[in-house]
Amino acid sequence: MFYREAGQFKTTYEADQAMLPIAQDRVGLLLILLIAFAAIPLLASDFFISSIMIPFLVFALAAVGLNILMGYAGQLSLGTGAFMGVGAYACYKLATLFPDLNILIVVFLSGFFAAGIGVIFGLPSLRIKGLYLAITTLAAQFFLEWCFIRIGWLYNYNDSGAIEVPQRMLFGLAITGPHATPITRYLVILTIVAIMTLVAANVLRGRIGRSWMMIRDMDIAAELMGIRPLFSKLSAFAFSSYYCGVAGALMVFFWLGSAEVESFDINHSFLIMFMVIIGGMGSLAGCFMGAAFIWVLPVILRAIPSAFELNILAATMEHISSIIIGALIIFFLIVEPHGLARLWRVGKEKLRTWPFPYAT
Amino acid sequence: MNKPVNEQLLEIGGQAQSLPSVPHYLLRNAERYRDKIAMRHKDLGIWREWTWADLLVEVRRFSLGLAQLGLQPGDKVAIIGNNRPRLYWTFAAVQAIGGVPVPVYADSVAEEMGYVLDHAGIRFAVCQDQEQVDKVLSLQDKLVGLEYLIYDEDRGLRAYDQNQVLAFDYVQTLGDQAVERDVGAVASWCDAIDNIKPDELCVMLYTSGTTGRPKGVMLSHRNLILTCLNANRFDSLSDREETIAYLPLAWVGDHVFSYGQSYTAGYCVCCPESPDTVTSDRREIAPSYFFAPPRVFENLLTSITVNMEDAGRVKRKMFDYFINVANKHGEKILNGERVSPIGSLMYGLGRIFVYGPLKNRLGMSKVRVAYTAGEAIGPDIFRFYRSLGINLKQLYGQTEASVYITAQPDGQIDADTVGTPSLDVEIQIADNGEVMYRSPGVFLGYYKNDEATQSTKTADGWVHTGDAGFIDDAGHLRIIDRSKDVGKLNDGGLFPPKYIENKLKFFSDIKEVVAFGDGRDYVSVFVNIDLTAVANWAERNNIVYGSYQELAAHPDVYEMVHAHVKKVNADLAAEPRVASAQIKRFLVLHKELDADDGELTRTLKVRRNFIVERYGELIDALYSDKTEQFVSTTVTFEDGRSGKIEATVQIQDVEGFNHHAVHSAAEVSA
Amino acid sequence: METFVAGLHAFLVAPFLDMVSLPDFLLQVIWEGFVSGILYALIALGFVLIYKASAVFNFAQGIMVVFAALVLVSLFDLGVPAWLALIITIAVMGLLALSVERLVLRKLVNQHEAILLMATIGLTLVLKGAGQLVFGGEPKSMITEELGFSTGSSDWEVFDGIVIFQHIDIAAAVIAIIMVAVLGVFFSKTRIGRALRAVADDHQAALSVGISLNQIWAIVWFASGIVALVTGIMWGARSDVSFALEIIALKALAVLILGGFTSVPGAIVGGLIVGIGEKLFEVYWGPMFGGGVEAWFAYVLALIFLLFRPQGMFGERHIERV
Amino acid sequence: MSTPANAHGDSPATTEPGVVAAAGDNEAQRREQLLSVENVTLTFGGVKAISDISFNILKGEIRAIIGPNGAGKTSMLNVINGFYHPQKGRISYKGKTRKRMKPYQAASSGIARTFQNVALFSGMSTLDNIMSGRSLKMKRGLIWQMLHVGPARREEIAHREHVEHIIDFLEIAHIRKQPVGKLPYGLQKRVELGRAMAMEPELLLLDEPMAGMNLEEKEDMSRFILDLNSEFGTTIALIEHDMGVVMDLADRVVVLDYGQKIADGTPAEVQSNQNVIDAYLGVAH
Repeated sequence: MFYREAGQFKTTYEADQAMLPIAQDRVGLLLILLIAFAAIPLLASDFFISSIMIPFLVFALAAVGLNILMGYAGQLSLGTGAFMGVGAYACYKLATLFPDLNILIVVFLSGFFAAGIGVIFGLPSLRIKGLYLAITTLAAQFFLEWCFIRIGWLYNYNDSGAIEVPQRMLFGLAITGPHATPITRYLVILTIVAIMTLVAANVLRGRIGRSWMMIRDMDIAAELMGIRPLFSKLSAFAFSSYYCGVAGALMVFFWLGSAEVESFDINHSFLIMFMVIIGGMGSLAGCFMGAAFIWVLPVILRAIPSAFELNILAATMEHISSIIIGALIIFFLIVEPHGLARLWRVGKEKLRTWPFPYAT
Repeated sequence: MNKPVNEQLLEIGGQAQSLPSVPHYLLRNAERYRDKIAMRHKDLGIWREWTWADLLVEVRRFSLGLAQLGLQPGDKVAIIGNNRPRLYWTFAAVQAIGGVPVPVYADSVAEEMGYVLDHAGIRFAVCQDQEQVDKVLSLQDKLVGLEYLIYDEDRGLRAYDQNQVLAFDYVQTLGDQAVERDVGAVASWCDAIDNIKPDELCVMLYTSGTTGRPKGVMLSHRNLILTCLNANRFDSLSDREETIAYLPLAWVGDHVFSYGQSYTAGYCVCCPESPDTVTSDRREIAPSYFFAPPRVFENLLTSITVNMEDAGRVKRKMFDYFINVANKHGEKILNGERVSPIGSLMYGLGRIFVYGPLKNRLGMSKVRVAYTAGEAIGPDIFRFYRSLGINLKQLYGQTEASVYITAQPDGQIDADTVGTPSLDVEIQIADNGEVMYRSPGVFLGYYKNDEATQSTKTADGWVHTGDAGFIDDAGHLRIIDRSKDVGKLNDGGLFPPKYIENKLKFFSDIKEVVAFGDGRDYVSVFVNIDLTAVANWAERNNIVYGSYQELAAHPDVYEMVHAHVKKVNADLAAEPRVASAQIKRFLVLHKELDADDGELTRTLKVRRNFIVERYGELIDALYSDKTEQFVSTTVTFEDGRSGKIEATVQIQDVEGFNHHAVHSAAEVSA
Repeated sequence: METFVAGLHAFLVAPFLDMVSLPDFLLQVIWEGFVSGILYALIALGFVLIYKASAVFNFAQGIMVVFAALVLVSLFDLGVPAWLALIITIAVMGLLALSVERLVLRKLVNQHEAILLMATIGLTLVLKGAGQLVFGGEPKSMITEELGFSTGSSDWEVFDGIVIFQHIDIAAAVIAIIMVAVLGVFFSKTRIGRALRAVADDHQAALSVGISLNQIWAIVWFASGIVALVTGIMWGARSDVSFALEIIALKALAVLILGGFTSVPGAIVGGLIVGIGEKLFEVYWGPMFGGGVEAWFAYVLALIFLLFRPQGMFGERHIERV
Repeated sequence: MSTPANAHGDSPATTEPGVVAAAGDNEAQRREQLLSVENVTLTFGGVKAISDISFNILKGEIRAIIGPNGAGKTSMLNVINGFYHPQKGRISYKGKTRKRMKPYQAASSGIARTFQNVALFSGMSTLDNIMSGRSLKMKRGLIWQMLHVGPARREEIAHREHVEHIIDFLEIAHIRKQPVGKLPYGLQKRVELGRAMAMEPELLLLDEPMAGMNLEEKEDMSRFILDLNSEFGTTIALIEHDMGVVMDLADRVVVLDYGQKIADGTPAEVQSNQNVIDAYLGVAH
């Protein structure tokens, strides 16, 4: 209905292949970016920024990572939490070993460690598919969790066993550590997430992204078209784990401030997976929708009792939100297995073909 | 190449000034609209664009190449294919060296095409693809003058005889070589254009008359240019228009809309990717100037209806509601009349929820002027598009007139008229009711057919249209029928069968109508119901029936048809010249008229004489006072067997209106 | 070089020397492993039952164990007699099976197995939330004695030492064996059991014999609900009834890798391998890694196993057609 | 079941391994041999899918492989493009003999194929599916892909253009942006052919390209196959059930039955071969 595309035509392949070929979509994205970069820092409260926006962005990035693996390359993984952990611990080690290195460089470097570990645990994917593979990623999850506890070197033998984020500056501004303001941290994360999402979108629409989807949709055909499964699957693992690793580093350095192994446990793996499922497998926009949904819904649920001045324990609301999210996952799988992103796409398609029910 | 155009002006009616030939306009546009887009073509997935400057280069290269191949002034060049830029360039390229382009219907079978190519005496044929090349080659024995075939798409053609079948590109490189050899070639090419005289033959368009062989209508540069300039002025068309070329090249309408008017106004013509993708290509381009024959609008409306049937209940309700709003107020708003505040509010909402999106889907969001012509358009269909806010208008034209005879000016729209005489066109109605016109667009004559020329065009330049019509009080022309088909009732009143039949056929329940009345006391009709539409209606109204025959004879169906006939009578009564042709008696035929039984032609037109013979007893009954008649008909079934259908067909009387009664009836129905 | 040899020695030789030097301790370790292996096997059995009949990989099996145990214990805490609590719990599991079939499975027929898996993950969240909401998050102790199990232990003197057998462990082993036997009989002798096997082989064929797929699903879910209850009782008797069990239950996944998704004997053998293996590894090799290796041993074992035999112990090699 | 020796003896058009000519086909004799299959035997767990089959494919020809269901036709294609590894026998392609070859190696050496049951990438559009056929031709690395500027973008555009020619060739412009999953079967087959074409193969293996099509679709597909063969000189080996189609398209036909070769020659020769007639009429073996 509001997508009136008549008169939008493409005179070059560049324009036709553009990420957002429809003018209305470009305007929409621009608006979202404006809100994210200008309106929120100017208007939102510290609580909103540090308890909602920052975690949302961190999880969205992790979901992008998992979605690359699960949604685009078709490889199930239950080890996301651990891969995030690898990124976080690597970032911590690098930051403490090389205190003078720019923290952003450290963050981006730490992703490579996660990518490396991802490739190692992705090796079985060459012989194993589907659920079997999912179980082997559990091995990664539990083995890495164990490492985070047992290898004291990883947390510099702290008594607490936790990693504490040191303060780091950028352009004379504290961007990590206790003195970094929420807005600074938010803007750093937002920029990183925006850039990395763009990069992911670029990769996904190019040769490499296509090779992942080929393997996902019909691996035999893909192989007969010259795709080498080894390279394709491992590159998906590497790429995905890189994103998860950076997300993990961001989580600790720009959100939590300190972290223990619990921040990277299997429940976080599941959390990210729910985001991907609810958001929509095979959709980058879905990662953001899923992350918003899964992260924000419980926050809202927790806020309900106080809003109505009901005397309900926080734990109780936690359980209720667990039930609701579980039920929603089932509901989504029944109604729209491809998640919010598909709902959005279907809705958009409806708007585009409005008043007709479908395109003719 | 930048030789200034010789501003040799033509004076017509003391106001319009023009250049002497169409190629002159190409030169002018390449200067005046240098970097403006002249043409677009969706090819290999994207829209390729040519500015007027590009266009000049492409045309000149091809033109020089043709000259290299020996094309002489006066030579005829056939153009065969779909709407593709290179075929349009061929027009100008051929005209530039004084040749005559002859576009040919691409879908005509080899034999038909052979007649035209032979009759025109073509030397070159420019074909779209292998299919057309093969067709022409198969006729080669008969076409003595044919020298070269030039093709646009090279698929499958590489292995053909390179001495005779040439690629378009190749001919263009011949042109380039000519320039390389002689730098002056470009200048002399421009000089040659300057030598074209306005009254020289510009293009030859073959009309496929309903009877006999096609005739080659010769149009001069003056014909085309003045008509186009007038048309541009009439609708204030400028170089900002965009239009989509999708109708046959050989049809005068396309030649004028997509070539003549584009060159004279400097607007952009877009060629679709393939005939299959016209709808989506139109949506992408969103033309501002659009032409389509009624059948296109009919099909579009049908597809809208069909699509909406699949929509959810709420959406359908909303759609119907707003379409009703549009019906009530849309046309008034479009015509700039006053509407109640509630009405304009609802129409505004409708614009957001229905009309705008609908126009967007149809690719008509930006339409400023849309025309339909060729045959009568159903008034409901016509009003539907207008009520959405699309400035759809009717025009009346002919190949012999370079299209424009009359057109509806903005704001003076009536579904039943075809508008006022176009600029510089004079109209008179002959004693037998035939419409005649005289205009700068009047053709030179039929090629190699003086006899036909003389019988069509009078010595002082009036042309017989062959259509009967009259000019109403508002000065608008109304066409009622082919003049040779218009009969007389015994009381002397006109009997225009097509006019009556079409009025009834515009009801979706009615598929076919045969009207009788010539030499009789009153008009009566056979009605054929539309099975799909009526079955649908029957289902909704819980009417049970076992067969077509049973449904056709159902009292409720009769009642419905009766109401339709009555409405037509009211319409007829409103027009004094045809008021006496009101339908007095009708019957609903017990079987569908069928081409297999010889009742229709293969193109599904009624074979009147055959029907008169076959159903003589029914006709007799219509002109007696019987209320029913038994009839037995031999029919051919789908599997080829034949059998008999027997039925007793009811005949009903319908009340007529006098002129005064009509006005009150019209008010009631409004 | 020397450190390498020493390391090799420590890894490949020393643990075995330790085993031989204290055989009674070895036996004790094996027994402990055996018992937890049985519990893994029981959870895996629940998976297998459902997977065989409906190709659903029931991730919620672990939480079903917790849930069943919690219902039982909480009912007793409310004053319901143990036997009645047991019956009510069975009824609750039946109800659960029915609602899962009605509300989830029926609507996801013919969906991809990954989607079914995720649905059961959703189910896990629902059960977990509901369990915590209704019964609270604190660990509870199992009503072992009330259900007629002995909590005592017996000693067995052997190799100059003693091996201790908890009676509840023996009961667990016996019950597990009985249950496997009952299931075996059920599958091969009863009409429903045979129908189940037919379903596992070919849904279409099963339908043509006139078996309702929906009924079968409800039955297998009920059956694995019972298995979950039994598992819950046994496990609860050994430790507490708590949600921590859910994570441990994930080890059954590794068991399935070893035993195959559709094989009952595979589940048993796989369970025992994992149970005994991880205990031995923890006790004899664990110290080298700083302990806690139980957490990942099962998965790494499964992973290594998969690399060499992707089709599982009892699976057949599958030929891909194009 | 007839023995291989018997089959060889009975069929007049049988060629010895390595010998290029098909009887009576002088033009074929002059042509270069592109692929030869020599004494290939393939078994699955003791069951012979193909036993001791030899035949060759000449450069630029259309070679049909026909036979009743279960004759081993698809297995033969699978052997040729490296998806199955025969227990015995040799395959030489472009003069090189190879024993084991991975499917992706076959692809990069210029062998493309389509599948009996359409194996499109269901989550992608027509355009992306055909683009996927260009995978091997694309070279730009990850960094360029990530930035999607400069060379990577130019490469993508260049390949898009190539793909557009294929879309034009196959007349599927109207479904360019549609997801393939919802297309009618006939069009899916066409897209699959397009995807294989995009690989610019030297040898194109078509596994029942016309299965499940109506007459009109079959005619279109035949036209595409013939044009593809004549315009681009692509060598084609196809499996087909419709004898009429095979007779129209193929230069030479090899007939398999129960994993054995029972005839080999021009369509006319094969059609009059008694073994073939028996096999098709279902004479008991």
